[in-house]
Amino acid sequence: MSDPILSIRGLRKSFGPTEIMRGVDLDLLGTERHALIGPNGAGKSTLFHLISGHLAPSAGTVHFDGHSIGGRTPQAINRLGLARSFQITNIFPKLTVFENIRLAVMRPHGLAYAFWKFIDSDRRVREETYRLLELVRLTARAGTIAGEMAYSEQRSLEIAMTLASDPKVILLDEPMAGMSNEETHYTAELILEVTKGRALMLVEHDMDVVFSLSDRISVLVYGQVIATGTPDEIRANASVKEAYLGEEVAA
Amino acid sequence: APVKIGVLETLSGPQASSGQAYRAAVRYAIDQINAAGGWNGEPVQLMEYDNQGGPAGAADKLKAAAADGVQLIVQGASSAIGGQITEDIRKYNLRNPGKEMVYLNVGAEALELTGEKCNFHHFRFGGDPQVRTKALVSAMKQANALGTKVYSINQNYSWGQDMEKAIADNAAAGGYQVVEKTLHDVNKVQDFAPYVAKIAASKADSVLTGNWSNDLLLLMKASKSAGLKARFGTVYLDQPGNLANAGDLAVGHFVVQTFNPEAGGAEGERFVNDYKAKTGHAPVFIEPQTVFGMAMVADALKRTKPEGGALNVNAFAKALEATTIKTPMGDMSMRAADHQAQLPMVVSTVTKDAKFKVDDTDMGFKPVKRFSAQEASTPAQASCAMKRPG
Amino acid sequence: MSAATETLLHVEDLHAHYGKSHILHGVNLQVARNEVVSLLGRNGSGRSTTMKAVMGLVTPTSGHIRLQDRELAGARPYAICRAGIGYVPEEREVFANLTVDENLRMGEQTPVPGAHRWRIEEMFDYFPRLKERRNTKAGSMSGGEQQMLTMCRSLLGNPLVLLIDEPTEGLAPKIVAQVAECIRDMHRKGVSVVLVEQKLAIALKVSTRVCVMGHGRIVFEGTPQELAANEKLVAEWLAV
Amino acid sequence: MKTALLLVLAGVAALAALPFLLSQGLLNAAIQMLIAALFASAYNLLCGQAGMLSFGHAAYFGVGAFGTVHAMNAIGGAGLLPTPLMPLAGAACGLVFGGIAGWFATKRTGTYFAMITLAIAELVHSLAPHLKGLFGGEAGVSTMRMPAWGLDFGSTTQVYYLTLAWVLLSVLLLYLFTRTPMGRLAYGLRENSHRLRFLGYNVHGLGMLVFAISAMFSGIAGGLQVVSNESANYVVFDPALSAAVVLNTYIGGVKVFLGPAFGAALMTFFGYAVSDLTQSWLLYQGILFVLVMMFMPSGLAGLIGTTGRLRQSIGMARLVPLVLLSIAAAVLLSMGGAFAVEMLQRIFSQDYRAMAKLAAGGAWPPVTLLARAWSPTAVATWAVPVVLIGAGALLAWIGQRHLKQATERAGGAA
Amino acid sequence: MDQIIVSLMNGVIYGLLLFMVSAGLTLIFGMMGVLNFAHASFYMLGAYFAYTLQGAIGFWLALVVSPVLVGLVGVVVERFFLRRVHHHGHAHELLLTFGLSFIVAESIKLFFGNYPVDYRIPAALDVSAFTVGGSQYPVYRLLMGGVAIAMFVVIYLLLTRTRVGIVVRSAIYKPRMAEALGHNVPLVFMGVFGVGAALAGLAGAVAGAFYTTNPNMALELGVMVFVVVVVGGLGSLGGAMLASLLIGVVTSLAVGVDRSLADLFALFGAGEWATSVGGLMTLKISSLSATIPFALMLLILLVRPSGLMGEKA
Ligand SMILES: Nc1ncnc2c1ncn2[C@@H]1O[C@H](COP(=O)(O)OP(=O)(O)OP(=O)(O)O)[C@@H](O)[C@H]1O
Ligand SMILES: Nc1ncnc2c1ncn2[C@@H]1O[C@H](COP(=O)(O)OP(=O)(O)OP(=O)(O)O)[C@@H](O)[C@H]1O
Ligand SMILES: CC(C)C[C@H](N)C(=O)O
Ligand SMILES: [Mg+2]
Ligand SMILES: [Mg+2]
Repeated sequence: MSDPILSIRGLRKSFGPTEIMRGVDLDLLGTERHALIGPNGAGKSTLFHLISGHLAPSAGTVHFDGHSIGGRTPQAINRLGLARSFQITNIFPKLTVFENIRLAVMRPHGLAYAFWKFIDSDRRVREETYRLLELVRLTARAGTIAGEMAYSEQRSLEIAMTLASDPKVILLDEPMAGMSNEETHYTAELILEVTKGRALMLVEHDMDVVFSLSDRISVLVYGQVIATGTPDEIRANASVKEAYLGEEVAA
Repeated sequence: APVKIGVLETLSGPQASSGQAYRAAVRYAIDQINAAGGWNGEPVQLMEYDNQGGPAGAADKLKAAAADGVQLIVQGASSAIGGQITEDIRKYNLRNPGKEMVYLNVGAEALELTGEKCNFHHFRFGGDPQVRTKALVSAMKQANALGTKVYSINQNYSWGQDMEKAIADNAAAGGYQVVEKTLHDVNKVQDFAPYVAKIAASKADSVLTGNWSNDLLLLMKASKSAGLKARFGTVYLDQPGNLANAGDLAVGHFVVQTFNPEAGGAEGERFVNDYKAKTGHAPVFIEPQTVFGMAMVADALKRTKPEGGALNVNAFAKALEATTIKTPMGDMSMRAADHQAQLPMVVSTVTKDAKFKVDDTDMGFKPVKRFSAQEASTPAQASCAMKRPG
Repeated sequence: MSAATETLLHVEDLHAHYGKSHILHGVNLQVARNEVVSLLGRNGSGRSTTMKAVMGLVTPTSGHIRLQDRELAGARPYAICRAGIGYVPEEREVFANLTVDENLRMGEQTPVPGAHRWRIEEMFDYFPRLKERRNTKAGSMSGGEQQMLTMCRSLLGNPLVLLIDEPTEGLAPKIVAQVAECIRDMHRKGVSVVLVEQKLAIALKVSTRVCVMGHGRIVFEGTPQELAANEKLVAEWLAV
Repeated sequence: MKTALLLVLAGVAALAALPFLLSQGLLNAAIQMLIAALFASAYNLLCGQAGMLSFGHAAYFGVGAFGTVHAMNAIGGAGLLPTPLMPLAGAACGLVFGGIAGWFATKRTGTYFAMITLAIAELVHSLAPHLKGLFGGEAGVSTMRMPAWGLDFGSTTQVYYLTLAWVLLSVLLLYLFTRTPMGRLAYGLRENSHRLRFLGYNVHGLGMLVFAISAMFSGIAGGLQVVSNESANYVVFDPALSAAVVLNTYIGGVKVFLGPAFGAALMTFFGYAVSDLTQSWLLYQGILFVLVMMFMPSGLAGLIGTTGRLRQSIGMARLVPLVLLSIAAAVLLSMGGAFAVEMLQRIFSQDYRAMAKLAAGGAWPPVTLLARAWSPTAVATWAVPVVLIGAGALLAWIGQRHLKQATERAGGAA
Repeated sequence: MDQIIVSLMNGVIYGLLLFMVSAGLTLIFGMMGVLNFAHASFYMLGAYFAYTLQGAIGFWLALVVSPVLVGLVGVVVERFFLRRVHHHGHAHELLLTFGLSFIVAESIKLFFGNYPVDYRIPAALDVSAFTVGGSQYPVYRLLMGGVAIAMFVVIYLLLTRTRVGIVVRSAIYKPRMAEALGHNVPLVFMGVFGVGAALAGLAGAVAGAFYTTNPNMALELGVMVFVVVVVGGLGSLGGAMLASLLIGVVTSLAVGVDRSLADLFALFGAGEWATSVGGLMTLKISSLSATIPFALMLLILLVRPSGLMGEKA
């Protein structure tokens, strides 16, 4: 494996008096699939917010692909090649599925603020949009208003939008939440496929998914990483069992 | 073709009250013209346009009036709108020789309308700040009500600014010193208490103001409740509703008017009764000057011969320039130099023993001093360079 | 009927539509006092809709909903809640701009006769995490914390019957176990529970009875053991 | 698509033919309608498409107006540009001021955004009368159209064509804008600006640009008004104008591109035609707003859309009687309502009450309405509005029932 | 010095008046999020109702009855108008209330005419409380202040001692969920709207007698109350109070300041240059007192968007 593409050192974040992130150190390697697990409220989503520019760290550094990105704006970080999904579905609910993805595709094609050309006449954007639709099995839904789709379909859409910028690093926050077994299975496959050649950081509470999907796992408890290792190492780790897994799953 | 006269007033919205008063007066006057046979054997037609309270609406409606064949435009409720109309008519007349229009200004009293903006096709039948202030100051001085310290408070727009200047200009004649000058926003101030505190602090003997509508009423109410002793000299205290709303606190204050029934004698009383019979209320505020102005128009019309059955507006304007009529207040004439009517003035004070009560109260305006047109007159403004047609 | 088997909630031939699409095709469901009934089924089989219809959040097109012989079909949600039915929605509908405490206060109701009376302390015992975050805005809490909050909030309404839609979604495995324990505790305290749960293992463990839904109908009813034994049924309707 | 294009072309042709059909007065009203239509379209770019509800758009209209008036007065009255190009000055001023104001305003969203726009507009409005040099005090700044390109721009017809050309061009550009990537992004901004940020867009910059473009077209509208009126007055900054554009836009319907333009044209015409007919026209306007918001939430364009959908679902044959019925009901109701209001207005007017007091024996004199004298105490007088309204309500009820039956039948068949 | 004290007191009372009118708007706009442009119309209605009633039932009783009537009007407006457009969003509510404000203003003109009506404070109250620096201080101003403070206390209790506050705040975003928790949301909304309207009505009844009661009184105050609520922070009662006082005092004091920017520049020796620039430079603060609130609002929105005491947005 290669050098870390994302490296986090001593990251801290407080909201008022409460310190949520209490010095996180974490490395994400260039092409690994890295799961982040931990109890509810441990700070996993907050960590994603800090990396993706949604929140600014109180202290510590985040390096991404040679840039220090702590405190930069979300759009700047996205442009460097880091895309994320949200734990709570975050799409354009009243636009069509096609339009949703096209909005995501336009930017990497340099069409952000273009007002001198027609969008419909841009073949590359259209083709790329259809490719993504196909990838997440939403081609048939292209004309549907996104907000009217089933939850799992909306999650798929969210993943497609995250992929649109062809990012180097993808952060997915509980992509399988609310999905049935069948859908979870499909989505896991999907994630496996679309993250080939990229780095993935995944937050998920479904242990089957976590253990089958990830190369490495980090465990975040109370704003600190208490363990990092292969799935087997983590499964065997007593303090992880104590803090997160509980008896039943680990057994 | 019948002569069409268009009233282009603010007939709706927040400032509709004065516009509607002008309209009532014009309707009355036109009925009189028609009762006397109209013009060229045909009744004069009255058209009414709502300028919707602003210059832009006035510009639109003026074009509509022009398209309808209106030749005489009547307006008076605001100098802001008056400014727009006079400019528009000037331009219109430039572009449409032979189809000119005349602006009969019955109350937009800002000086510039007979100054920089003066124009052959504009005639003003109201007073102006200089005329009004001169009369007011002289009468109040004579009544020993002026004192030596005067506070000047006015609305911050052309009329108010002109009033402020006039109050300063008359200081020598009135033997007073303007202790402080204040301009405030028009119809926006809710609480005049801070202004009154300022007046109190200045120890002024009297307050001169061109304020009208709410700005006058609120100012006086605030003075009363602060126990301010200063005397008010005003221009528009006779606006309907003021006395009723102000109540006793109005007593003893002054107003400069273009008409006062008590001063008008028997003629005045006849006019009041006739007006009341036709419209339901006595002529107050700007109504008399509007009726008198329209009477001058009627007179000038009478002296203008039809040309091909129609009214030649330029001929009419020339006739109007040379009009003198008798009003209950005395002779009123038009000064050709700047088209400012020369009209008698009267300064009155609010008392309970006035002959004519107003607003259903026990108070009325008692004349203190009358001024004939010559006495009231102030010189034409030097800035008026009027271009006359050929 | 003995108190233990008295039927509290009667759902009879319930139909419901979203616009023109017919979602519930005659659901029949009985919940007795002190029962934990799981509604199982694939995504889109109509389980959430059933709950929403009972709660009055989706207006039933026809059918009956009775709580202790009181007809509730067509009633407004607040009346249904006051009658003694509580609802924990799937989508974590916390009031984001209120604090945790205020959210809990929103849930409080005077109990109907015969209902267990819950205290805030009990809630904090189940989920100590909530206590720590009492004065935080609910919207800024983590997904899992919000899930805990919604459940406690509805419990504080002291319902006779509590409808819980996918309570374990997004919870850490350890907390999942806690939720299961919490449901068992409700059971012990006499609250009847209708549970929609994706995780079959949990559902089987906490329920006294299971119903499987398919295409807007109940296609199977029985004990957890019966369901577990019926592999064909599980494969066909639950796709596990 | 084809039919839409044909409709638009027919509309343009009709607009071009207007000067041959209308009196000068109406033609002038048409100019105002065109300007209002452009202003509403420009506003809708911001409000309908990008979802930013601005309460202070009069500021950009006004800045455009003053920019134009100063451009026309520049160089000793010769003008900075030939007369037909003058609105460009308005566009430039609108763009620059809109860019600056937009930079501040788009820092916030929702209600806060609305309040910032309101504050900016109010600030300009309350400062303007004090800055006489720039805004000419309450008398405003006057100007005159200079001849250019062989035209003297003295007649209303010429001004009309000039306005029409500018409005058509601007509206076309605004339409084309919706088809550009940035136009699409405006929709994204409305739906979920938060998500856009994580797709790599600079949301603040985007919002500012959309704001500035909307302000630019508003500035053109302001400029056109100056070209037409030959003057600018600070009252263009009045909040009433800001409110009017919001109202017009929603009355027309924000969801359809030409909706706001139609709404604005219609309301302008309403104001033009009705304000001279009755003193209570603001009351009617208020009632109209309320009715539209209550019964046509997606505006006039929405009504057209609904009718179109009905035609598909229940067929032309059933639709026509329904439409006729509704129109008849509306006419009866409004006639009855207007009659009642006008009667009341006359009876309650200060003058009438004073006259009634003067009249002998306290008898109420008759009131003239529709060239007929009505006695306020006669039953017949009040029977008129009651019957009209009753009949209208009956028709409305029948129509409603028929509609229900028709849709149910159609629904059953489907 | 005396003048400053008087100005301060005037400003405080004027601020309290602003608070009286904005208190209801804080509930309606700040908490329910309904952009109610007709709020000032309720204020005007209060004044006219009280004016009409006082002849029949006396001043004091009119002060009690007219807010109740206005509250009923508010209830009707919420129940039959606003509720029907609520789900279409803010713009529709805004436009609807805008239309209503026209209807109210025009109806008042229809029945009461264009000029101010003679609604005055009873002679018994028309006395001065004390004298400062040669000018008297009217009792009625104190009464207005007292009413405003009483209003503050009542609303404060309503919001802290009952669940009304949190029900309203939660129901704006998730009305269905709030209902599913047993709250009769429509009723609460209707009640809050009615109370908000009644408060404005009370303000009108009280202030209409002191200032003037005319068909434009809504217009004059209309925008100002929004400024107050925004500056104070949406939904914050304390904020509305603070903002009202701030605006009242600042505008009142500004009247006494005959200084301009040029004077400021003169301190640095650039006075002549500034005077020659003219325009903004030579505008006296005193003539700008109507502008100040808007400048304040803009400033607040940019540096502290949630207002003086609002929750963080
Ligand atoms: N803006 C904020 N203000 C105050 N507290 C916050 C804020 N944002 C997050 N928190 C707190 O930080 C903690 C971590 O939240 P976070 O969402 O990162 O958890 P998580 O690990 O993603 O949990 P879950 O698995 O439940 O989603 C939570 O306790 C939450 O309440
Ligand atoms: N608001 C809605 N509008 C239209 N259709 C809807 C809506 N909500 C749900 N549906 C449809 O109703 C059907 C049943 O949905 P429901 O939510 O009851 O299913 P569920 O069994 O709870 O599944 P899930 O596991 O997705 O929660 C689905 O086909 C869904 O697409
Ligand atoms: C009607 C009057 C109050 C008008 C005022 N004199 C003006 O010139 O604006
Ligand atoms: Mg999380
Ligand atoms: Mg569900």
